[in-house]
Amino acid sequence: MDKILEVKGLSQVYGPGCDLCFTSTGPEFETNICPHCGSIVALHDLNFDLYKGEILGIMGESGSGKSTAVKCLYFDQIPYSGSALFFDETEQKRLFELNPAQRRSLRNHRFGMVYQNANLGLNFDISAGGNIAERLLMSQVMNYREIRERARELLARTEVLTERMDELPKNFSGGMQQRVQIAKALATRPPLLFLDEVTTGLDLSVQAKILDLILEIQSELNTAMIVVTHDLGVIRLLAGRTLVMKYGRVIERGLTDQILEDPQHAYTQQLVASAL
Amino acid sequence: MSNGINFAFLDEYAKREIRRSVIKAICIPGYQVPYSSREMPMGRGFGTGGLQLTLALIGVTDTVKVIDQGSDDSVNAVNLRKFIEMTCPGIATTTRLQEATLIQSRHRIPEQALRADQILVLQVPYPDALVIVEPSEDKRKVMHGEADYSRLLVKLYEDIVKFDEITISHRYPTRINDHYIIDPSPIPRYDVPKLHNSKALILFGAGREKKIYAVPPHCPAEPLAFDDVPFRIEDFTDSRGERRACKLCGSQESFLDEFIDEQGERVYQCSDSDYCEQQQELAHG
Amino acid sequence: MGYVAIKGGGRAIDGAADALELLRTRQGESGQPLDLETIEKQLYFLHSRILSEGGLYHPKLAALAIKQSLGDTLEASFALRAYRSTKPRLLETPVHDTTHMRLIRRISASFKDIPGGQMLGPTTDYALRLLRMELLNESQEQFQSVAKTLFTNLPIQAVPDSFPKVLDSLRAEGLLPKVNQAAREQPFDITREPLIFPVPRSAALATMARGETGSLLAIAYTNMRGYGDVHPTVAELRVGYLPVLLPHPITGELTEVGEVLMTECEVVAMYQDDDNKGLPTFTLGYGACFGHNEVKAISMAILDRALQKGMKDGAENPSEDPEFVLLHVDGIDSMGFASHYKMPHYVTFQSDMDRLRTTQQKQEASHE
Amino acid sequence: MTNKPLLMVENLSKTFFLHEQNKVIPSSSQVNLTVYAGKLTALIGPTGAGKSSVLKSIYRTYLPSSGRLLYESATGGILDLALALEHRILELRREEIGFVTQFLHTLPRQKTLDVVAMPLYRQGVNKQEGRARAAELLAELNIPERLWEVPPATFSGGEKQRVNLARGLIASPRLLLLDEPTASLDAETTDRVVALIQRKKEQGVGMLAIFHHADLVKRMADEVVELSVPVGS
Repeated sequence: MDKILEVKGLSQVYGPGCDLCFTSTGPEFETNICPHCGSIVALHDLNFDLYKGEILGIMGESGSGKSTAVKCLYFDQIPYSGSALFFDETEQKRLFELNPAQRRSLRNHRFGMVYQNANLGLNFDISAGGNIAERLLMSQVMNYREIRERARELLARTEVLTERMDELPKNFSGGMQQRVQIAKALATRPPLLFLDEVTTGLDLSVQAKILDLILEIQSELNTAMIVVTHDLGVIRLLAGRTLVMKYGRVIERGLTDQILEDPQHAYTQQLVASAL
Repeated sequence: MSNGINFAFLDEYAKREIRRSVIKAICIPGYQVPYSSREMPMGRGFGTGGLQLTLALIGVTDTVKVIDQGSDDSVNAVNLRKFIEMTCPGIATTTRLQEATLIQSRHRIPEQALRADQILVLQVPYPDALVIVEPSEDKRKVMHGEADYSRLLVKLYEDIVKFDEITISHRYPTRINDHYIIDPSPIPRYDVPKLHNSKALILFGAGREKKIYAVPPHCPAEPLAFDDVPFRIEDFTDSRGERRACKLCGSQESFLDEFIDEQGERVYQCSDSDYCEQQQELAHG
Repeated sequence: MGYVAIKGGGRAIDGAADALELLRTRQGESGQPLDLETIEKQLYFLHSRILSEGGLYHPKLAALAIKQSLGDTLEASFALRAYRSTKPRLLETPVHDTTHMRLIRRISASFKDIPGGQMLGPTTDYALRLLRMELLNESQEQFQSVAKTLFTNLPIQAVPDSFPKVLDSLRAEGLLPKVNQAAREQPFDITREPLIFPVPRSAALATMARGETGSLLAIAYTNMRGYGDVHPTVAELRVGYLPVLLPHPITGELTEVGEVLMTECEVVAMYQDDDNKGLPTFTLGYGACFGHNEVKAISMAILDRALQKGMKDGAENPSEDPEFVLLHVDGIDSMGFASHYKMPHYVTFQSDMDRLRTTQQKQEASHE
Repeated sequence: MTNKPLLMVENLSKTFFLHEQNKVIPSSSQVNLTVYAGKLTALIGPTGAGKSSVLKSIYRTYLPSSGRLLYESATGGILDLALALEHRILELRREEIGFVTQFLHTLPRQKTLDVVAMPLYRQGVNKQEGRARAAELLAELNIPERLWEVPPATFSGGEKQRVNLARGLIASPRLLLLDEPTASLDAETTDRVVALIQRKKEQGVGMLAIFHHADLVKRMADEVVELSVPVGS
């Protein structure tokens, strides 16, 4: 199996930061706020490898640092420290050493992101088709008919009625917005997809369909994914391996079924016990 | 002028700064160079950007032509020309394109081809083609730097979806030297192809927005379009499919102004008055 | 008087200039031209406004600008500004300390008593806004006798040369952030450098100092009313004459060359955490401009505080957005652009018609 | 048929520590067993002896507390399943080790054919072939054809179990872990399953199984390992 991403020592601090930040926060202190400088240690020393076609789950409550991790990797935020190596087709790229144009190019061509809040991933003022067109246009596809055709195919694949492709996504239901986001994320067939709480807030039946869709896409395109969620059900269905996070730290990691059936950490045991 | 106003109005420090900006603009075709635009004694929006360029570049051997809407005799053109004459003693002015070394224009590029020894200065109200998709200048700067124009292209895509046609009528976004996209000032689409590989230096000055940019000679300029939905200039064919002609000179090759005459008839007339007069002179020998 | 904007422009412009001049002199042969000193002294606040928005401290030319523009504040400031463009910059003053202002008025809303005392001075704040009918037919004699009485009865108090600043005592108590020395040394010159965002605070202050009063007030008002979070207290508002110091051309020693009338306002707003582990402090907003323009100085101070917040944490509303505020408060820019829409736009309109007709034809064709 | 050991479990113990109650719960203790290629080893013992824990520890659904789980992989070389890297375990699950449990977890709208063929898809088999092979297996297990195109969510317990079994068997793993694979089946279907398992043995699959009925142990097992309830539980 081939590695696609290698993350080492990834940390994120909001605030000035001080020498004591990392040694005074975390699960054992039950806080991620540094008592010395008031900074928030959103993430500390995250390490993991991701392989091609693999789905990795990152589970935790809000404030655990799980979303911060993907936001750093997708360049929505600049991390405090750490490294991430992306194994692209022919070359390896150190994500946090790239210049803004290189970062944008990776975001547009090689990564996809689906946010919990669709208006972060979609431009609500342009049509569903236009949203997909935007990503294709970034990839220098300059033929109008071809763009229309590919947008239509992608929306059909993600089960959005293609008659609605020229409508504004702000008029769509939540589930439909997520489908458009997924279609947009997939437009350039990226080998790596980030999913941040994608089903949170949707009806159960809609959730199940979205999760199904994600798995189908993963098996069709062999897309590697990082799935961030607080929902054990999502983790169970999607992820092969899971990291459990609390106060910015990974407190437990393992195969997803092991995490769910034989959790080691007190916090994970509590999570699993309260959910099952 | 009596009360101690400098040649070409601006003080020499200001001129030097503008010239430096012009050189930078030529070196980076299509890049909007910020400069500290001075207040001119006419309103922002009346061509103060173009005027500052003209005044910074002008010398006593220059012959200046000022056009507004294609005409040398429109109010604003006259106003600017008078100001230039007043503040630049010794220079010559003309309405003949061929005689001019420095041409300042608003909304038109002359019909006849410019020469390598001429400079065209265009007045610009909105220098940034991205403003329709991004209000923040800070963000637009990054987008230009990375040649990130997908949102502008999406605007074109949405236009075709809605109207089956790109609806941008003037200020047509144009890519210069394969990187920066400029707002070519409110010239009609008809004039945009004249930017491409022009022999003359074309400078753009935005006074209120404080930007200078350039299309240097022999520089590629491509209006944005899709491979299968080409850029199109204004259509002057009538219902019988014939190209309309100028009422005065009979030219079927010029950009036409359309208006209703005293009798209530719709008539067409060359927008470029100098060109029109030259055509008439040719016809009458 | 009809005109076709594309032809005969020269004659039309000359005619328009005449018409305007006729308007100025239409009192006819019995009329008296406005005397510049009268404008400066009796239209004091109008004159102050032109000094500040024109961005040039030249009381005589400011009065001239008012006279020739028939009292249009935008046009008058504009003329002053355009005049300024023709002048090279020869010298720079050092940063001035306004403690040494010769005050005609200073108040503080935050303390009942302040070192040096409150000094109400000339203000309309507590005046009843009743029309003073006795001025309807004020005679020259009446005017002069009022002035004479006031001058004669003026108690000559030992008014100190300068007053300590209210903020100094707050700062001494540690309630205010420390002065950023670096920012004091390199003020941004908006007349020589374009604003490229993000801009330093000094650029924002300079832009607002010559901003249009109404524009500043309107945006500041949005912030006060709820599109923002500044709940300011006026720590000190002072109006007075600031001695201007320039280096002596030979000795290099700072020498007083004159004084400028100016208004300065410092507001104190809700406290915030210190970024550098210090104690939380109040936040400050600063406003200052030429002339006696209190509303402008207060508006500017509120916007300064809002912009500092926006620059630090990101703008949450328009008044905290530096681009939004600074690119829209300049009266010369905004009035020019509003006016330019009166110019001919035939060519662009021709292009607009072309697009609309093509689109209409296409849609008609598709409906058939 | 060789008698080559495929899996050797040495002194496997599994205990759970419940943080909430601050309590250690022993599950399996000092288990030793061997699974041979082409043979079935049956685990017997009373309820509470930790039979399922042994299977789950081998599959790494549980983390073994002590002991070694030495597995001879297809690519050669012996590895300890208790220590192998997660990615290696996932690879083994995909290529070599199957697990049939009593419960079926599926996606709500996945067709039964695709549920069964999933292990093949993961190995890169295309949809058409995967579904053909799944259909074959479902027919053999007596699942009516009308059910093949619908998701198994609404199936009866017995039907679900057979779907689960089909999924476990389809990719012909080298090692198959069976946890009461026939618990809710009638006699006739049980016979079909027994025949199927027998055939897998003949193909060389090594199996470790828990049966709910002693009779099945007698019919199927080549080796029998008896577990007792650990002390302290």
